[in-house]
Amino acid sequence: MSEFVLEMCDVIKRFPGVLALDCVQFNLRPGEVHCLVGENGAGKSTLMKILAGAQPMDSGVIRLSGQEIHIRSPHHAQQLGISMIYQEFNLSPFLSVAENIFLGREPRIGGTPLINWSRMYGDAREILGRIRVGLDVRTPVNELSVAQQQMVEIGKALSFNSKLIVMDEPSATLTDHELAALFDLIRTLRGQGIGIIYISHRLEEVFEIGDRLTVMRDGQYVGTHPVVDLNREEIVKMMVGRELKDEFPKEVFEPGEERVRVEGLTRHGAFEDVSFSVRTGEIVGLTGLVGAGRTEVARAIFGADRIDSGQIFLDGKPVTVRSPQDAIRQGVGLLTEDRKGQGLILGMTVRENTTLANLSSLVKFMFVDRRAERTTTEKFIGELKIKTPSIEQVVQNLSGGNQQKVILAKWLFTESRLLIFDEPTRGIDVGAKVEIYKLMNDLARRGDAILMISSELPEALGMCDRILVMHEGRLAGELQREEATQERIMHLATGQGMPAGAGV
Amino acid sequence: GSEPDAKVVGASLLTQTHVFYQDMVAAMEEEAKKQGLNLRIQYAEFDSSKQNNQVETFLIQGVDALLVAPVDSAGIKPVIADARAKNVPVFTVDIAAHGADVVSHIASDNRKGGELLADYMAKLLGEKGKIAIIDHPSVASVQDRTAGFEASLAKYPDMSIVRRVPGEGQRDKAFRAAQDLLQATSGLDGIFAINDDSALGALAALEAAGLEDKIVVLGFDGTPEACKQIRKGSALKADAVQYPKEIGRTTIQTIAASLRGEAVPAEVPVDVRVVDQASLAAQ
Amino acid sequence: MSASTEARRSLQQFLRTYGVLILAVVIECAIFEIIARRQGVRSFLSASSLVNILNQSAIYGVLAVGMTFVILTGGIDLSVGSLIAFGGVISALVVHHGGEPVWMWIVIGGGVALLAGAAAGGLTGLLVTHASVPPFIATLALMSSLRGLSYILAGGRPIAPLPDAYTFLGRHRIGGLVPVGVLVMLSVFVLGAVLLNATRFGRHVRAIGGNEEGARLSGVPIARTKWAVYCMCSMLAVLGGLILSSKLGSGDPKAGLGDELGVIAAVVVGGTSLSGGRGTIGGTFVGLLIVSVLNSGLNWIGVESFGQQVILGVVILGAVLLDRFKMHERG
Amino acid sequence: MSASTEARRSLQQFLRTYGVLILAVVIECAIFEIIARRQGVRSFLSASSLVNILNQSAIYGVLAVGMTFVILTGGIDLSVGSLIAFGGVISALVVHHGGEPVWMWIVIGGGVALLAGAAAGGLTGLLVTHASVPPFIATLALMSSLRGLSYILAGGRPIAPLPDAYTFLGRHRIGGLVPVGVLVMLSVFVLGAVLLNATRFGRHVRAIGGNEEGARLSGVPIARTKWAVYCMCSMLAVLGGLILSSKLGSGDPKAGLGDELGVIAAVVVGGTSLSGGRGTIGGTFVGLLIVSVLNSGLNWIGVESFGQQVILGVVILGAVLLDRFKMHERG
Ligand SMILES: Nc1ncnc2c1ncn2[C@@H]1O[C@H](COP(=O)(O)OP(=O)(O)OP(=O)(O)O)[C@@H](O)[C@H]1O
Ligand SMILES: Nc1ncnc2c1ncn2[C@@H]1O[C@H](COP(=O)(O)OP(=O)(O)OP(=O)(O)O)[C@@H](O)[C@H]1O
Ligand SMILES: [Mg+2]
Ligand SMILES: [Mg+2]
Repeated sequence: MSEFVLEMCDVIKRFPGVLALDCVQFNLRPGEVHCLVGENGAGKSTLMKILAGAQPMDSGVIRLSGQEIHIRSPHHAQQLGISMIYQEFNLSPFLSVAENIFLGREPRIGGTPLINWSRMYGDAREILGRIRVGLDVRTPVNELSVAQQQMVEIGKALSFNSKLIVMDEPSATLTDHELAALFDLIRTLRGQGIGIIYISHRLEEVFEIGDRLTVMRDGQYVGTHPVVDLNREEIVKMMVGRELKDEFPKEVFEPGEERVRVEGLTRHGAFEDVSFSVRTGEIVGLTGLVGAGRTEVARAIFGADRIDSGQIFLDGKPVTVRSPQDAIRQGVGLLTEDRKGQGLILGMTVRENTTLANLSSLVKFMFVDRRAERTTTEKFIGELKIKTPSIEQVVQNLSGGNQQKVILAKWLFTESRLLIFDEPTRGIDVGAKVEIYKLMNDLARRGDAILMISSELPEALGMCDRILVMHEGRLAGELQREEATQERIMHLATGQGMPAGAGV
Repeated sequence: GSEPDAKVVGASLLTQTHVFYQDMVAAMEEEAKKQGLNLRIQYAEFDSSKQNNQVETFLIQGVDALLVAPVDSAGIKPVIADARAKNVPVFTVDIAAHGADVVSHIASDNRKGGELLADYMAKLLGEKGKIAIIDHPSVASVQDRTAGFEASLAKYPDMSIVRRVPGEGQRDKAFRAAQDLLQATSGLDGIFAINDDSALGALAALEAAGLEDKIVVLGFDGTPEACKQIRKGSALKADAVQYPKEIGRTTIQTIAASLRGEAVPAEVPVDVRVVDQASLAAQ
Repeated sequence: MSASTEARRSLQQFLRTYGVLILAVVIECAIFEIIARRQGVRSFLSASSLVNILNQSAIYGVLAVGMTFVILTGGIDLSVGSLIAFGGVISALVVHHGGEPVWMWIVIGGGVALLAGAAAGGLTGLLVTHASVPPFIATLALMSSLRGLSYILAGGRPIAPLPDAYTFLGRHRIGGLVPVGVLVMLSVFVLGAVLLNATRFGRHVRAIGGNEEGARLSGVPIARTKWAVYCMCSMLAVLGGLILSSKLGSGDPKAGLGDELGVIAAVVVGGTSLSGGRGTIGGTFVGLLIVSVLNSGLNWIGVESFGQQVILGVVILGAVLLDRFKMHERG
Repeated sequence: MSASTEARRSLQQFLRTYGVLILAVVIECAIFEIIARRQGVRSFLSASSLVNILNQSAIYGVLAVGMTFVILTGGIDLSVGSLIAFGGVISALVVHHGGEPVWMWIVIGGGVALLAGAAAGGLTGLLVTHASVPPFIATLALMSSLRGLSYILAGGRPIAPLPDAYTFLGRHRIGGLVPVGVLVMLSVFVLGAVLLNATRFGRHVRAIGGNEEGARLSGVPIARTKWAVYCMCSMLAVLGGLILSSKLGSGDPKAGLGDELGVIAAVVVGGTSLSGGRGTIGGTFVGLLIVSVLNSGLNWIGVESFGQQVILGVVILGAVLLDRFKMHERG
């Protein structure tokens, strides 16, 4: 019997134009949390998809408890005791929470083909209880928020009695509250001897939960170490290949005119009476717990959803934003939190996605100027260090983080003067994050206004001039950069009112 | 299939799906063999564009004569003109071409068939009664049949057409339409079905409703299946019969004669008759 | 929760979801009744007329259940019209050439036809799952080929005569009242509803239509499930063909021409989403009623052929619009 | 990059993408040629026969370009067959009742028909965008209603006679050689390709088909774009109807029955994805050739109607399968 529950040796995987995995090694002990880190496009998800049977490998050996195995399909992987939380959601939108959790393994009544509903609902409730999620298990998942869907994904992975669970960036959509629940759960599982592979771009999580750590870079295996032997800088250096001096390179600019002001913005059921303003050169954060309604506010300003009452002012003038198209015309951009569903046209190329929101600027005599389009795209690929074989690569084939950068490029190209970033660094590696922060600085310097929705408090604290906190659809308070701390934000976000010592 | 120097006749016919045409074609092929003609047959399946293409194809391939059963009596005119410009003689069968330069038209008179059936219906019902039509008004020859039927029925003041339901000339659709008809209309005495598929659909509906002794059906075409029902004494009492085999034979004979240089009449009418149980028994 | 509360809840749910469509059926009936009275024809709302409508919708109904499953997976089946003919022709051929005892040959004929249907559906399923041919195209091709094949098998003309016993399925009325075809249709609806709502297979069908890749990664057997759905749909289409050929007492290769679109319309009017994942068997039943009542009613009040086509289009649109507005109002 | 390298690159790209389908066309031609020689009919591959094939595909071609746009947005248009009839009937009606000068009335007739087509397409677009009726259902309803309306307008039978000048679009050959219809079709293809590849509108069309919500949030005017696409498709269908009615010299309300499926088949065989976002006008042209060569060839070698249906299904399937296997091999 091997000491490892899982060994992956010399795994090679090639995509057209990309060597995604080049002789990668990985192993996992029972009852350990093994973190897998690396830049965007390093090949982490690909390695895990191979393990979960979602993709075949070109060559390599996989051993499970010492036995060599050939994983044929996701179903087969499940039977082998491997379960996976994918980076992208894989829920069935019209089925309920319980149905999704038990999809493919519905409990049946005796030997009949009939589903045992009461057991299914009961078990689902029990599983969600374990991760402290109080959802009605009969709710169709398309009515859930992104974070709630993520919790359902986690619940689903737990419902298998697996030997090992892969979590590919489970925390990307979670706020601290849910994250704490997740970590408790992971500790419990570790105690039960279950091996966990944990992928994340948030290194603090690695230190909190990880036992060992494997670093990948550009499809290659860099090394494996016990977490206690490493500090943050060393990990970053292994990942990025160089030192990162400052993770939040915040520059403060003198704010200018009021770029946007909203007054009494209300959409019943989503948010009520929201008023705030953002000035040019300012980066304003908008935080809160999952479901606080931040995304809804952003969508309303962007014209993606209607509002019931309230008024939006741009540059001091009252405006009505009828549609996203309208918003873009008035210099407002929204980088959405759901990149697959809302941010990208997955089947289109990097070039086409980059220029989509501002194609009119490339039109000459009715026709799109291809040459200008190409140079524009190449410029952004260079600036944002987007990892792609060519500008004609279909974005579906990019890694998650690189997809995010393409969306960023799209909004940079619109030259909007108010940019709303909804979780802009979700799934972005540390190196790239710094690049994005620098870009935000550049935008602010140029005199653009930025509203950044973020569930990562360090990021909000590190990059924002002011932080707005929402609680259950209402603005719970506002903190200046100097006075903001994690504790104060959490205080507001959980509805305990303005903390002592902070005033507006 | 015939000897290499045989004259080629290209035919584009209305459809292959009607028994009437199948019988006609069988006779044509038999007769063509006798006459030493090479007969190439295409079916337009009620698609005027397809028929147009078929005729054009024949003209490019080079045929010695063209035979058409037009889908669209007006729309066939331009290609017939093309054929005439290439000195290819054109014949029409079953359905006439309006205003086109055709050597000869061989058909039985659909209108006449309708008239005969109206008279037969009157005789059968004692010159009074309510009649319904299982119709298929998008087909020209059907329009002629119903027009003849109506015109002749007008002679009988106590007879009237109370309903027209669409059967699309298909048995299943006619069956459905007839069922609705029987449900909705009380005191119906007779049904005129525009072809035998419609008649057999109506007959099935009558039998399903147990009304086969109360309501009579008249059909059109005289397919073997319909004749069998008439002979059996079912509610299908009579058919207007067009003798497709005779039409087919006559058509080929006319074309052959014309190709030999003989003069042929511009209209070659083939008899329409009404057959009923008695006349079938007499055969 | 007690069974009766559960039942009440699902009835309420049903009314909330389909109330508008049921209303549409009622409006249709009322309009036809009023016109029928004016015209002095028989009342449209008599018991015998209603049985007639159900009886006429038996074939569409049987097909619509299968089509609902196919559409729920996000597919479509255009071959069902041709399968009506194909099934009828095959069974009629067997019975026509078979001898005594008649009953045995009828059963054999039906069995052979159903097997042939399963083969056709299996082929579609294979093409869709293993060669990833879009269902629209796979079944369009089959629609054309099977129609041609039916003509060739039948020699271009309806196969008749068939023994009287052959008409049992289509014409017999149990107790002289309830047509066998109606019973068959209702059983198919009940079985379909159970299959969709209470079994694992039903979950999988919905999951595939909602998010195929997600379902695959959850271990749902995509290929097997889709394959089964196409087989089932084809076999039900053949069953419809058997009922029809039994009604007509002949195997007609022209039968069912164009019916695929009518059946799809009934399913979609009943609220099933063409992009898959959403829809119910109950909704399909209501959609079927809307289309069937319309077809019968128009014949009933004697609207001529061309007018019927215009009205059919308008009503389909009206029903879907009605349903959409209800949704808007709610969400 | 120089223009010629660019051109070479895109030709290579085209061949890589459509090589297999072009091969299918070549195979078809070869088979028909061999059979034609055996039968002793004239060579299938003569110049006049090839012009004939193009000429016969003019109507389908014009429709297929519009359909490609619709399918690229993720929609479908089942009403095009009826629009062929509708357009022909309207223009024939105008010309039939108009007087002198004939040319003026022909232009008016064509204009009125195109406007009517735009209205029909506009209605579809409105239903699809503002009432979120699925395109399949909206156009299915329109297909039925417009067919009925065409019959009613025409009084059930083709409208004729029409003046000789009416046949210009369908029958005139420039220099006695190149049919006007073929020129019209080729222009429509070229304009369609430019519109799709080189304009903002074309990009928007593909973006909508790729991810409608994503496109909306990138500021793509969804409603306007879709609306324009349906208008365009309907107007092209009417243009096809004008060519046909000009060929026939009559306005036939039966025209184009069932053609929607053939046109969709050509588009999909040409590699356009029915789920939207992926496809090219060049591919549609090749798909059109596959279907047209087949239709012409089967007539050429005299395959009877039933057999044609069987073969049509098999070839559509074969072409799509061929294309799929190529994709598998690459990806
Ligand atoms: N289906 C595919 N086709 C082509 N290339 C692919 C495909 N999937 C992944 N790739 C490429 O393989 C490489 C590794 O991608 P992968 O998704 O594994 O990265 P990752 O480490 O998970 O990155 P991230 O942190 O951004 O999620 C990337 O360069 C990506 O573009
Ligand atoms: N599609 C939907 N249908 C019904 N309710 C929804 C839907 N999407 C979101 N909600 C609800 O709207 C509220 C706010 O949504 P959301 O979770 O997106 O806010 P948020 O503050 O942006 O959170 P986060 O960005 O962390 O997901 C929540 O109560 C959520 O349950
Ligand atoms: Mg990844
Ligand atoms: Mg959010």
